Amino acid sequence: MAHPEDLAGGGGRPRFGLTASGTVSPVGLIAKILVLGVVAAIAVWGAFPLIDQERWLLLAILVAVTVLLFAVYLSPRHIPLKYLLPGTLFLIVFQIVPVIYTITTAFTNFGDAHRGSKQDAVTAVQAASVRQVPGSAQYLLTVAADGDPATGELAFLLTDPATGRSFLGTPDGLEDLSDDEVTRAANGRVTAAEGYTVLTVAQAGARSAAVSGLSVPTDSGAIKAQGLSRAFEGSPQQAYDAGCDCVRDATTGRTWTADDSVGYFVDAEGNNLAQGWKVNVGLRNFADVLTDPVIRGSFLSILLWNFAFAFGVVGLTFALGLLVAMALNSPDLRGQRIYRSLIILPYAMPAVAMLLVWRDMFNTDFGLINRLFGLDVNWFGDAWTARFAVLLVQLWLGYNYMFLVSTGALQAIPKELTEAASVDGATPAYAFRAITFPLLLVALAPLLISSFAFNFNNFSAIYLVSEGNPFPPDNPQAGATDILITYTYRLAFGGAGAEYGFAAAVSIFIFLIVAVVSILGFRRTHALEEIN
Amino acid sequence: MATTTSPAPAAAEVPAAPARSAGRRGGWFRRVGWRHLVGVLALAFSLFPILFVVSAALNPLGTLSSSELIPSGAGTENFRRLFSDTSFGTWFLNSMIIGLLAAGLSMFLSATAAYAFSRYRFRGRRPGLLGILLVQMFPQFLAIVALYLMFSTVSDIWPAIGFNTRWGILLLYLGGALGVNTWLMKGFFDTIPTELDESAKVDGASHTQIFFGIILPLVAPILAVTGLLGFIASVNEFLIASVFLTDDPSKTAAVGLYGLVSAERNNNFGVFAAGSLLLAVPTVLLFQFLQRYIVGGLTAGAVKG
Amino acid sequence: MHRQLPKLRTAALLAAVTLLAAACGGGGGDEPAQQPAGGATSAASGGSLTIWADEVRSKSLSPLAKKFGEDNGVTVSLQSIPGDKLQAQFVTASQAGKAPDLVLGAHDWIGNLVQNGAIDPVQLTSEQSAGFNPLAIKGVTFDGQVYGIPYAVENLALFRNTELAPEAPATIDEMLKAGKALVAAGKTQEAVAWPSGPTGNPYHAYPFYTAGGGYLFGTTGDGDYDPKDLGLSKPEGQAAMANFAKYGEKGQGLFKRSITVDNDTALFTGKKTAFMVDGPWRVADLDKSGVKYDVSPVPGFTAGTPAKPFVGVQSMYVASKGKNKAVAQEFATNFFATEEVAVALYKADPRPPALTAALEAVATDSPTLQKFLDAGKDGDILPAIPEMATVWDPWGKAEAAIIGGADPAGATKAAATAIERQIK
Amino acid sequence: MAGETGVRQVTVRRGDTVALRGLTLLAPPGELLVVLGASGSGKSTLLRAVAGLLPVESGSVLVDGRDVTREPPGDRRVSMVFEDGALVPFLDVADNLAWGLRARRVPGPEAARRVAGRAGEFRLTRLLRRRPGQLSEGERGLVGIGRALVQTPAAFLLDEPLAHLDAAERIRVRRRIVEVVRSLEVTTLYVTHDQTEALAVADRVALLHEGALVQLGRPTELYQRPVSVLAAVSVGFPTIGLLPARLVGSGALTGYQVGPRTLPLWGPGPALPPGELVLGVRPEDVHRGPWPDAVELEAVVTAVEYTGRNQAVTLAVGAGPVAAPGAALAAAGGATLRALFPAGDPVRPGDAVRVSVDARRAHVFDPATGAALHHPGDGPPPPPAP
Repeated sequence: MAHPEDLAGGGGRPRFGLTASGTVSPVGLIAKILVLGVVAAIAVWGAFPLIDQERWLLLAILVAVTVLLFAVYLSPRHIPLKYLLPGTLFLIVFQIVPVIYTITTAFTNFGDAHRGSKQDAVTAVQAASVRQVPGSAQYLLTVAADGDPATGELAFLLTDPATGRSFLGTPDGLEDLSDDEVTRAANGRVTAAEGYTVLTVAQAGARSAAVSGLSVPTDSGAIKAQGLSRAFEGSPQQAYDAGCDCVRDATTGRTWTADDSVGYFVDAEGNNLAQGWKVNVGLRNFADVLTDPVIRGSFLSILLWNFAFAFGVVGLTFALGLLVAMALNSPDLRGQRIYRSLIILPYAMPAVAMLLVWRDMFNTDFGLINRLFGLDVNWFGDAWTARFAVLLVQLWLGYNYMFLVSTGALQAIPKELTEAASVDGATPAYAFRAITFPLLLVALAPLLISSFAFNFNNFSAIYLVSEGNPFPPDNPQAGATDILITYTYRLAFGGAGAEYGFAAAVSIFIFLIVAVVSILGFRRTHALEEIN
Repeated sequence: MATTTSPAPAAAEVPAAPARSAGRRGGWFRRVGWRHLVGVLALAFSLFPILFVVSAALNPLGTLSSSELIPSGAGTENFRRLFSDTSFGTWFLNSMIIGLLAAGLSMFLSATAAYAFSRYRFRGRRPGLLGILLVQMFPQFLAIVALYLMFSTVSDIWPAIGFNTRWGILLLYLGGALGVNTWLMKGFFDTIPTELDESAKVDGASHTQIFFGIILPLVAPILAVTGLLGFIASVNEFLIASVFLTDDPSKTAAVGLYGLVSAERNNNFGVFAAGSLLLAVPTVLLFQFLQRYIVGGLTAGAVKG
Repeated sequence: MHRQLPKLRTAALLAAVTLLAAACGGGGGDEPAQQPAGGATSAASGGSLTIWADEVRSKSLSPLAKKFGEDNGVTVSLQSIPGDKLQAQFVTASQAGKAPDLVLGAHDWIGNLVQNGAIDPVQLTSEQSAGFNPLAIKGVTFDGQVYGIPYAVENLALFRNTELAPEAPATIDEMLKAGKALVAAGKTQEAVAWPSGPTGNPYHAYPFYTAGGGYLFGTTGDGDYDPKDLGLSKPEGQAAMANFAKYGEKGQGLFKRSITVDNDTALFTGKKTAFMVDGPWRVADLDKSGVKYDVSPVPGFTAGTPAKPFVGVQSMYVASKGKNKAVAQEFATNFFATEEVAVALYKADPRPPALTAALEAVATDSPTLQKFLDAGKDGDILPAIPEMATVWDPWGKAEAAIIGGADPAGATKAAATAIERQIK
Repeated sequence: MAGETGVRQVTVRRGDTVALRGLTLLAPPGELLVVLGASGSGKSTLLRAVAGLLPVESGSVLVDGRDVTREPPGDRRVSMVFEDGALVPFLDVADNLAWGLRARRVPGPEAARRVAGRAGEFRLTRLLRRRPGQLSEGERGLVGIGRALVQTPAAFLLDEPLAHLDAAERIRVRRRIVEVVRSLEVTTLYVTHDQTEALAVADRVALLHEGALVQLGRPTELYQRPVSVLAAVSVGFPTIGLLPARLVGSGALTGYQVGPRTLPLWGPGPALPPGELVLGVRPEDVHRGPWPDAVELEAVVTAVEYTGRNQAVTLAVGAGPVAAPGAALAAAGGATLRALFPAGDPVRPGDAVRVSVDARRAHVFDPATGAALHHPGDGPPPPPAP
């Protein structure tokens, strides 16, 4: 069955979304045509490079999205979709796709040393193992072309500085160049050669890939350019052998066999080459999270504090923000505009800098807080003072936001409700508790829940202020102010390179926790029921 | 409700205590005095860490020293360096363009979505609303990597919206348009009587006429709030921007300023502080401008009769 | 049927606008079509070269790069990336095929850059290698290959306010005694500014640790660091860590967690301390402040056996996946590695040049320069192996905990366990 | 061209409840049809279904003879007055009045002329530059009405247009409304819960209850010939009194037995089934003290309402409970009469009084169904067959 509102709002027959009885506003029509024209123009603009580069899948998506846009905006039906579609497209591309990417990553060992394909790793291994053939010459190089500088066959004009002899290097090999064929500079570098055009840096640069790719085979390796004015005879020490699926070192004979379960080339002793590749590891990252003794040992206390932190920040910022919003929400108050403008200043300042300023204010010996109040507290040395400190900092950073939205939301509460309460003899406190606050809560519950979720994962709030301090001396991994995300960060990025796969797995766990708590929160505040 | 002709925007204030004996000190305090007290305390709390930034901006040595509020010397050296040694002017302009466009467009996208969620009942409405919120809860560990890979493809195909372009970063910021602001707006939209829409509908107005002509002006306060929040967010955003905008002329002020202190904080902190202060000025001005919409707005005198 | 009319009209109008738009869009779309794919490298000029560096270095390198570009008909663009994100962003960009051609960074990135296949080895001639400070070449050598072109060498040294402390202390105790005397006399507030911070600072602590007999990683046969031999878990390491307790907050008070790299310079320039352990990157600030200072090696426990600071090498890397590798290599090996460039870089950002000739050329201007090099000549190259990343955090926390009074043996053991777990 | 306006076989569901069930209600061209009903009777739903603001599940909606069931509200050529005016807060009165005209693309001068005209009729001229927030509730109501009446639609839909006006205004404005819609000869559906209003303005009244039509007829018909107890109690003030009764006797000696008394009919009674009945007695047929041809009943005063000219008195009569559908609306519990006593009569709640009831003036209802069996003035039944 069609949706009731569709029928009520849109009528049944397609009429290009326009009402038929002559009530169509020409402005609206022109706007619609213009917007769709722009959409079409953008689509066409976007399509040409896609066709050029033969990216058919993306082209299909582009066409599909364009058709969808036209269908939705030309049809008189699906009115809600007309309003939701643009934002939703952006949401999908820039929020949901990264989330999906993260989720897929959780099943791989993606991270430093495991970013690319096995082919990439082989290329990197071989490139890194190219060494100058012992005793070989470092040639002075001139890049030249056979004929036209832009299209002619490339060749290296080489001079061995030790002997002063010059050679022509091509993919076919090295040939001697007799002295009368070439002109040389004082240092011996060839500046001109018969039949060849010497390339300038710019000309060579324009064919950079070809220059880098040219290798002149020799008996013991190949001569490759090192830049545009030198060349050396080198050979890769390590080469991939598809037969054994391993990398073999030409001089030592050591072999490293590919191990596709870890994405490394591993030798007999279990040592691996530095360059690895990305492999699917199934549920291993999840299993690691669940079975890691360190994680298991400190998870619960971190989770508890994580909740306390997120709830604490939301509760404190909301309470203070609301208090200030109500205090300043009076027509009798002079200077309220000034108050308001200055109170939101902390929100306008770069948070990173301000977090660092606060961190320094808590410094035991030099911090303003200890000095101002004559204290000698090592704020980040004790679990509870550290927790207090990070909460205070977040209160400072966040209450302005709550102040702002509360100020806005207070405007939406009908005045007569509180007036009625005061006529009924209610004290202001009661009127607030019974009327204003519940109404505000209904309006702001989604915000509070989202603020909870944000603070649950508020990495910089902890990382830049307390860094998780204090840490128990016997466990440098889990600090008293660590929340899951800072803790995960330390675990995933504190090793020999970032482990994105592992971080992604933890992200999924964290997400599940926050999502469940948030949905329960919705149930409790009935915010979801309100949306009916 | 006794409708007065005064458009005083005092909705939902806590009714002042009945003791209206004007002139008595206690009365004054209970009426406005406590408000000033709260305001002044809040101001003090808000501003004193910022004083350090001011102090560092004026301190020619430009070190971040939280132990002293009063710099040993004061001068405009840091401001001068900000403009002579860096491209702050360009950065600032970029920030304003991106900030205003991102704030305006995402406010608009958010408002359209909120309108649909508030006024229409359709399949997927509840999951949609919940989904919008849940997406924001996913830890953003890998978002930058994912976005980077995505935009590297985009840059190859459409350099005009790729890395180092305002359009690219703007599009990216619009990805956050449907978020908590949609909820905030939806709540506000819900308070507007549906009779207004219905009456217009019966009169033959199209849904767009209703949305633009009636609903949007009525939600001006929340548009102003979300617009301001969006502006602040995109002006101060640097995590993603610093990855996307690497070309000096394309940088936003947040990225440029962050670059000044990321390598060696002390060397440039004064310049950084000066830049941060300048960057906060438009926000405060914008807020000044928007206040009249936020408080009272066009609904002065109440919507409901 | 009168209602059909507007419908048709609308459809026709839309079609027209769409075609018009398509036509306009088509015009725009033709532009990239005329260029072969990968237009950047085949531009009319000699292509472009992109260099990534942090804010400070991109500024100092910029005029030189511009000169290279003008001389050779190449567009060289320097992009400054926030220093703390540069390495990670470079790796990500490499992965995405968006890497710059060259990147400036510290030598301890090499391990990670290599394991990600992000940089290529560079082949220096023997004359070129010989021109560099041997420590610098050692720093950029990884797995037997040279991966970067060094341009500056930096290490910690002891700054001292020559008005307050005219003589360079020969030992830690001497320095502490002098510092305390100044505090007692009311001339300063802190005996020494030796940063540790609330989470410790192994980079700054390393000289103290080595002075106490500790080592970080053992070395393999070919002189590389061996991640399997962790000094912290050995008795020497534990003994060295115990010194932090002795000189910590509950002991001699040499180390305080409240002194950090963010406030030590302010303490020193504010004449609140006479001694500061820090690196050459502070010189610019100190010169600006007008404080009279001198530089000497970080002292050890006994005279003549100095503490060994980490030696770091700033260098330039050629990206494996750069678009214009030939010119990039040309830039790195044959332009960047010249005395002229090194001197110019020094002038923009005074750090001891890695090129011996350049150092000699500028040494006359700056007497402290040689002192920094002397302070670092016995130092240890900061390990470039990827496993080094596992060390900083646990080790620093152990240091901070011990300074704060925790049991040295327990904290050290916990740190060693954590590091070994991560290395696996 | 002109045709009926209303609904045919329309069912509307709101949430889980059926708000209108198969309702047919059509007003011929130019008629002012008042839809009367208590809150929840579905009268607003009906109006909104006609306007297109609510979707109908089945059946069809007609406006001026045109089937508009599938048309969007704007295409139905109706104009509607909402209960609270539905004024756009940020537009002044003049703009609010002109809003609908603009939406329908009425040319500017023409719109201005009409706005000025209606503003004058509804005494809004001096308010034209004010905003809704600066108006009294009554003024807002007037603007809301004016806003609908400036248009010339195929049908007017008025949803409790007078709800927010004070008593005096109400009478004045309702006259204006009637004049306007009559002069425009536009079919009007007028929803109200106020029977006085309904009877005063209506050409015909449709009485709705729980989404179904109870009775449709001219006001006099509704008053004089209610089809059921429900219809009887819904129209008339004070409300009709209800007594339980049974028809006793035969021939000329028939009467209604109410409690211990029998109210004689002075002749052959109507043809009624044997057994329990419900008598409905309008207040004007209840008199204090003796009355010609009437029998006196003992009653106790339970409530007195002073109306100025007289007193509306509620009386409990010592008889069993009344159990017809809809009776609960009139009588709480037992048998109840209502009467109008002269304003000077001393009467207080609790007083025992004697009232005379002329049984021939009584309406008779079936207690099981509530349906009317007999109205006063119906001819006497044909004489029984010998």
